[in-house]
Amino acid sequence: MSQSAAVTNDLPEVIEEASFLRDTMRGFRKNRMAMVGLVFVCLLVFLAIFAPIISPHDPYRVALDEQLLPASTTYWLGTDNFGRDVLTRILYGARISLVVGTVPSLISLLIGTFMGILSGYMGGKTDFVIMRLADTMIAFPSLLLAMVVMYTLGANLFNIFIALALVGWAGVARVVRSQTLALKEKEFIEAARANGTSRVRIMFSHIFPNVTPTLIVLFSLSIPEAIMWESSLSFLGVGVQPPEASWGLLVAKGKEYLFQAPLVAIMPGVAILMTVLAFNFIGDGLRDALDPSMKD
Amino acid sequence: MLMFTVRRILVSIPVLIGITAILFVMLNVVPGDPIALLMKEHASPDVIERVRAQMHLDDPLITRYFRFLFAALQGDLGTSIKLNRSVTTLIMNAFPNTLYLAGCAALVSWVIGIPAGILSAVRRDSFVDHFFMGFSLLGVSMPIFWSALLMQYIFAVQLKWLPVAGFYGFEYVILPAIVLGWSSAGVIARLTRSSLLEVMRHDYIRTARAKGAREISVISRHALKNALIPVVTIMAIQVASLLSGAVITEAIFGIPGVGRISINAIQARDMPLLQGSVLFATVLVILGNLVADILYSVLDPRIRSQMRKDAR
Amino acid sequence: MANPSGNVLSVRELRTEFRGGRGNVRVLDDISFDVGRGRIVGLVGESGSGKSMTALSLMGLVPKPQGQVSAKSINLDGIELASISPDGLRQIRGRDMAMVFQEPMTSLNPVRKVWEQVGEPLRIHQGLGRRAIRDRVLEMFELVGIPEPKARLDAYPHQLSGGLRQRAMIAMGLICEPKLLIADEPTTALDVTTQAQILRLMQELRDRVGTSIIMITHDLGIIAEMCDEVNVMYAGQIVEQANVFDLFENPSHPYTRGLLASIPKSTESRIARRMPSIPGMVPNLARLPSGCRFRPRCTDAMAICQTREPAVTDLEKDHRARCWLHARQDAISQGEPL
Amino acid sequence: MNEIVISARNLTKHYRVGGGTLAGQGKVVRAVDGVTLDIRERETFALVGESGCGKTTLGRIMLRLQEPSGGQISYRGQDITALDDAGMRALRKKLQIVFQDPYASLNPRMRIEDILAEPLRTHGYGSAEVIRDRCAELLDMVGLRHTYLRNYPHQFSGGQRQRIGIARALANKPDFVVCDESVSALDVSIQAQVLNLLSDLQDELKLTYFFITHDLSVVRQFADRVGVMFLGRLVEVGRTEDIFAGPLHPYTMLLISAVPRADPRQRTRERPLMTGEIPSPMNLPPGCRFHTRCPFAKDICRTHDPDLQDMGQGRAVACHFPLNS
Amino acid sequence: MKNKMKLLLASGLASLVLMTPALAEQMLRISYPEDPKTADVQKTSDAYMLPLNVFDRLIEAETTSPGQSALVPGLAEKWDVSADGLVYTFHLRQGVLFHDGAELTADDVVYTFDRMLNPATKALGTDILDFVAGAHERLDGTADSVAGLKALDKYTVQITLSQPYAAFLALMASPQASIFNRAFTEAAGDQFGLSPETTNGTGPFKLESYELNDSQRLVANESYFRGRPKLDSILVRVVSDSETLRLLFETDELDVFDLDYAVSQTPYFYGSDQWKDLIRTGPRVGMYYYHINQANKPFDDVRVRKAFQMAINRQEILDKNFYGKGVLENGVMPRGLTCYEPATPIEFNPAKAKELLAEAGYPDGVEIKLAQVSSWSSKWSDMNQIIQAQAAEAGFKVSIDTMDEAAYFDKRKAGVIDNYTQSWSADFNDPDNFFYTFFSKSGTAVRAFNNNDPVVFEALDKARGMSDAEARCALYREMGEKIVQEDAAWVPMFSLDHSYVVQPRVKNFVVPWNGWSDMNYYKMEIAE
Repeated sequence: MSQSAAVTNDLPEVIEEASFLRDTMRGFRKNRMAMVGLVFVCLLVFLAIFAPIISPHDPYRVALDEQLLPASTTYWLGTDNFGRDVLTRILYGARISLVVGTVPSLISLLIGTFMGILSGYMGGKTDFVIMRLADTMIAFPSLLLAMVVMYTLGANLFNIFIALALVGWAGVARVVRSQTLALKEKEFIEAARANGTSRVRIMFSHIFPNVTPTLIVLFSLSIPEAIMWESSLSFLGVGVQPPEASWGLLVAKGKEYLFQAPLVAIMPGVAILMTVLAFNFIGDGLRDALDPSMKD
Repeated sequence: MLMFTVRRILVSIPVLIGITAILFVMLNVVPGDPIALLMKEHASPDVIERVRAQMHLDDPLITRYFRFLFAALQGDLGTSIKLNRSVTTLIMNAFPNTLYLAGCAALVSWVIGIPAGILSAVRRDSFVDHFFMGFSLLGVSMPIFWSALLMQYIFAVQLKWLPVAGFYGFEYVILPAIVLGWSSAGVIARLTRSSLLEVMRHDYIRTARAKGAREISVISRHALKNALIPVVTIMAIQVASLLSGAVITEAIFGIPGVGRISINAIQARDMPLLQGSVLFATVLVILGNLVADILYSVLDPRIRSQMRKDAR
Repeated sequence: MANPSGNVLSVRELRTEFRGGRGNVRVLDDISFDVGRGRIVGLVGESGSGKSMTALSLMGLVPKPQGQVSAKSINLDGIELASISPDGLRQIRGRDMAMVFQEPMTSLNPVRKVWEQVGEPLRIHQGLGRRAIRDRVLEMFELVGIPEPKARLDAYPHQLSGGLRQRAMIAMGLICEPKLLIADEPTTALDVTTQAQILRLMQELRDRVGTSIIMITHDLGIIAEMCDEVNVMYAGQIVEQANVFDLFENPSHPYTRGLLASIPKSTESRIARRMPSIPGMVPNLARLPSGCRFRPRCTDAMAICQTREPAVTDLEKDHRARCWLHARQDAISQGEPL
Repeated sequence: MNEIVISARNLTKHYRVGGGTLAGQGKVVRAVDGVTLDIRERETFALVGESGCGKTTLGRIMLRLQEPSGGQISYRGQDITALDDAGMRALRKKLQIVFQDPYASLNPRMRIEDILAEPLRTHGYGSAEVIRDRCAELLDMVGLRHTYLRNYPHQFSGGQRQRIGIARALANKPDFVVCDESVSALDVSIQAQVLNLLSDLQDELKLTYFFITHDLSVVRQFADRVGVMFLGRLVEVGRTEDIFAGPLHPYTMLLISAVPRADPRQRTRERPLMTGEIPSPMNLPPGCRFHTRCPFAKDICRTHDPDLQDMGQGRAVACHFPLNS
Repeated sequence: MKNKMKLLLASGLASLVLMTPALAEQMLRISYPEDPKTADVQKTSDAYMLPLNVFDRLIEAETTSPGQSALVPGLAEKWDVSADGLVYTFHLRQGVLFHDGAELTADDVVYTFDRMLNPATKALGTDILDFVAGAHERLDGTADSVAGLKALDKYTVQITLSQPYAAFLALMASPQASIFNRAFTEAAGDQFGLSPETTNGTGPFKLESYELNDSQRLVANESYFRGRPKLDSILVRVVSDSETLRLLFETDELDVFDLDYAVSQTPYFYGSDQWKDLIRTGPRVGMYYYHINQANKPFDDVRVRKAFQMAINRQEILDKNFYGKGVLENGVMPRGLTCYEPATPIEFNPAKAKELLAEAGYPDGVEIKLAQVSSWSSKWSDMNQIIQAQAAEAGFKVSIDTMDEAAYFDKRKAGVIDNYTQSWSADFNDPDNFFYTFFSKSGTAVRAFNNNDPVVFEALDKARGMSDAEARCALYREMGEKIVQEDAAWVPMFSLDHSYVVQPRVKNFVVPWNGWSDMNYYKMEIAE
């Protein structure tokens, strides 16, 4: 005992408490584009939340005297065909986009993670059934599936959540399952089994924490995707309905006036582009920092 | 190989059955009567009842499902309520247009995506890399309906180089193919780049260098084939998704393809047509995955011989 | 033009640094050694000691731009590699100086046939046609003892066993009849029985072809079996350099001694289960201790070891150690590094 | 003689690879093929063999981390192959394992204290306080500072991680510990440290070790008894000194002679070398599974598979023509 | 499929040549907002372009001047009506040939109307034959033929009505009354009208090609009984998108730009020096309106309905959203319809509306729902959004209830929709087309007005059979006032002008009397 314990002597008293989170943040902060994205998204979230305070205009007010005004100091991006301030509409649209970006992603992440871990860890019939279900969902062309769901349930925001979650969970489940399969072979899982740890506990406290980095990356990358889906659905008229201000809808509506007031159609598109870019930057940055193995 | 393909197809069967079932249930529990829609203002209740009975819409769901499944197996996807034509015929007539568009778009995405990805990986962190990756990310991040609008505005309205919309010849397909191809070029370029970078980290690349191979030969002879295996498989899947997913592009550019049919079907609530077109698109995706799997195994000798062993 | 000393390779003051986020890390420091014609020279050390990095530095395969190699002189049979152009070095690689890696599975390209890969140096350096290359590869396969060599030409790497793959790698290394073969842990991934076969093969080839070999390993057993001269590495430096017999009989550096002591002795009957061991662990190269790098783990450490890096001391002919224990008294007092 | 802790009777583990539901049944791998073995209290039994011989699978089966396809395992006379899940979980306190890979065997997302506390909590060791104290005690026991409890595994070196792995295995004061290549991944100097630790702990805690390794030098130093495994079979069992002094099975002999000796003076010795490759466990040859590579193979070896025969003095060998006899 | 691919590539090259606007032949290029789906008018209720050009009717409604029409002989040279108004005898023109060369006979006419009433046909516009004796029995399947349809000889058809119906001749001029060929149509079965091969009429143009969702091509009928049309061909492109439409028109890929499909382009064309003189405009005999469902709260109270009428600034919507191109309407009949006379104006008075609401028990305002169909043109949602804003002043808290078309028709039929907007254009020039559709006993239920006013019901039934035109018109005007002012059952909004912009080479473009986009192109010309 004495000699082995002697090893202690040349060990430092305390090892710097470097946490996983701090390492990640360090890696992330070094990525310039990711930081730009983060700043943009924070700004957007702020603007979206405080839109009513920030904007002097009412997004739903109809002032037919002020139709399609060009950009001015009062209306920075001009007005639409109802005389509504385009910038204000875009800010309110950000609310929808941000909610649509996060809520369905969270739902599909939740379902997908649960299914993926269950499928990967339990194996056998459970795995077979879950994976065939996932295969089925994945084989549906996403936009069409979303459209079919909207067709079935009707076009509104809540149903977009359902449609996007339905489209999204299977992909998550697949990734989580393959990670679970890899983790399952890891010795620390076997160690837990050797200790008599129950299956449920292994899934929750051993596998789940190890898939979280992947989940964070998946989440960050599914946000821009969901925003795109929503805007596409709304553009096609099967998504958010007027007078709500969704960016896709604003483009669809604005393009009727493309010649008279191009900003009305172009600016919401720019908003989508910038937001999606920002989230993609963040997602790429997170992936590089958290889980380089997940590259595409 | 044959065994593998056959087995792979057999595995798709439960998926297909699942798909038809989900689709059928989703589309058939919808509130709102397709007949009422068909007849609009002119609908009187007794006429509706008559037509419903004629179309067997008052049978139980399960009966209708099996009738649909059985007919679908024989290539009969039913009759469009709104267009009064065979759904199969409608889809098969529209498909070549979609195929043409998707083929051109895929070509665009490969011609741009693969070289851009290779150059970016080789000149990692250089200006070229940043440029191409920015370009790719832009392609991935731009909503198609918006970039299509922009392209139409710039190239058709302002510059008058290309026609705005329609489908009467090659020049009509250029803009939609670019719009559609750009977004998938982004995916291809990013994948090519990361795959090549990943391969370049492998030991056998070091081996090739240790043999004294020139860098260009290291990339072309040793890295590229390995790096393109995942790219090629993604390409196969992407063609399938282009075929099934050109909905928005077809709508904006007025291309009478399968995507357009789905949109019309949704707007018109033409249930058999929607059912048929979605099923068709789904089969395309499954086929795409199948082709991807087969390509993968053809390209990778490790899997190839594994399959040969399994088949024996 | 032969090196007058009769050495195929002569390395002087090789240094390799890695640029990283937190400053530069010198992974190799003051590496100097010679490889005699037809000799097998061992580089031995634990993981992280820099033995593989030495090989990569010689081959010019240190990943750029993070890795920077500099040397006073690297003389490969009359060619000065320290100042050669990257393309010049490329032409040397595979022709005059070849390398065999640790993992024969990952070191071969999975999607190309074995003969193409083994014969590639011929295409690169001698511009041979496919037919000629194939014939030559077949000869090499016979030489390295691959059974049914003809049938194996068109195999893919995954169709060969680990031992055969490593034989193919050796064939690839020797196909241009290089002056020097660097074998980086060539048997670590193999089972003992296969290892014994490969080691014997390498000895035979040295005897028959006359290639000089640098043998990199962490296994002192392999050193004892194979090498003529040994360089013991620790934390990026060579700490002891000797003829293999001298080293095992008369290890001078405390690290070498500790290493030898901690090998389980399979030849002697078991006396006690407790084994002598070196306490502590290998230092992080980014945070080296002051003075001697081995000092925190050294049982013989002195005051000077804390403050000054030890100089290399010649103990006898061809036996040197980097340790204050053996330094001349005046060198210690003057504090002059050698 | 000490009491038998673990007794294995005719253990087998067969599994199928390749082949789905459609293209035939695939191939059967006979990873473990009829192993019978007794391990006694406080001894170190080393199981040696080359990669793919089934030694790791055997270790896992003995703890029922994998289910055997056939045979029986008893722990102190109790048949554990018959236990249900709950019964087995309770017994896991007593049967433990230390893994090979110090990097894969600790959950990277858990702090050291959670890693050590988990087995304690699972088996209701005591209050949170008691468990915390025990964790600190365990770290002390394996020679690490208990101030490290709040750290994560990646902050430790391979040797330190292996100590943590040992501490985890010992948390519930087990009886029988499988060490699966527990020092193979470590550098020589660290390897010695860990072996010493294991040795000290064995004395102190009266442990029985089932020591799986491919490294004969370690076996010689560390084990009381040795079992040599070849393609799913035990081919020779005996006391360490006896086996090294005079191997009875040709495979054992070849194995021992293949190990390079850290003594340059011995390099000129005559060494028989095994030729060719080991057959795949999917495609076992008929007769003795070693005959294709055996320098002494005779006709009977090609047709009849030899059983493990007791040679007396705790020695057993599975060979028609044992050496030295 | 392979052949089609080749064709496509070939046409790609060909069109490079074709693209140049130097058109040797007289081709009219027009657009259609969605695929017409069929030329069989018995199967469609909204796409009349093909029927109007490929087929003829016994009688045609010809535009005489903007908004004015006259019934002129079509396939029937002349007709007699019995004194009791029950028996109509049509004398067919002789020697009229179908596109396949068959001659038109009385049997074809009988067949055409019988086919419509045959339940197997699943025809839509059967209401034009509602008053034909035996029509209902045939529809119900209780009879194998229609008692009131008879071919007296090869060129004479006799139609007997079950009760006098003043608008019957006008109905016979509606597109639904297009005449088919028996042999051909029976052979085509349910494929009739779906492709050139299965389409056969007597009209001035033949259907030459039909690419679903893409285009139809019509060519001149050389042997048209009125003489060959001036146009050689008509290319109809399916263009759903209003901006694309304008782009196509401005890049000279279309000859006619129908502003109805792109209202938002109105100011541009009216303001453009290039185009303003090329605008052809005419009144639309049709109107926009809001339905009010009296079955549901709060609209069960006439004061709330009245308040809603007063809360809407119709002039502002007309001016701003439709660029003032139209007139406000206050009755049930739009301008241009027979019997039309200006009705009592509805006042815009939010203050008064608020008072009325308070009287009705809603002093703090009231919540109402406007139904809206998601797939419809955005002009509807625009109107709803404007009204949402306008009516707020009077205390209406408007929410817009978006639904898809099927749900909409379903709910409307079930009477659970409170309020919705639509427009109605005259199918035939008679007040019955408006009054009976909306306010008869069945109409008011189906369309979810639930204006169960027995006085109105009785009057509308009576008017159908009245032969005294003057008295009939007076009765309709009286009912109009009652419905709008007294019952406040609907909110008439406005009738719009229908404007087209045409390329300079388009000659003889006449805006149809009723303001439809669908018209007959027989008389049109293309001249450089």
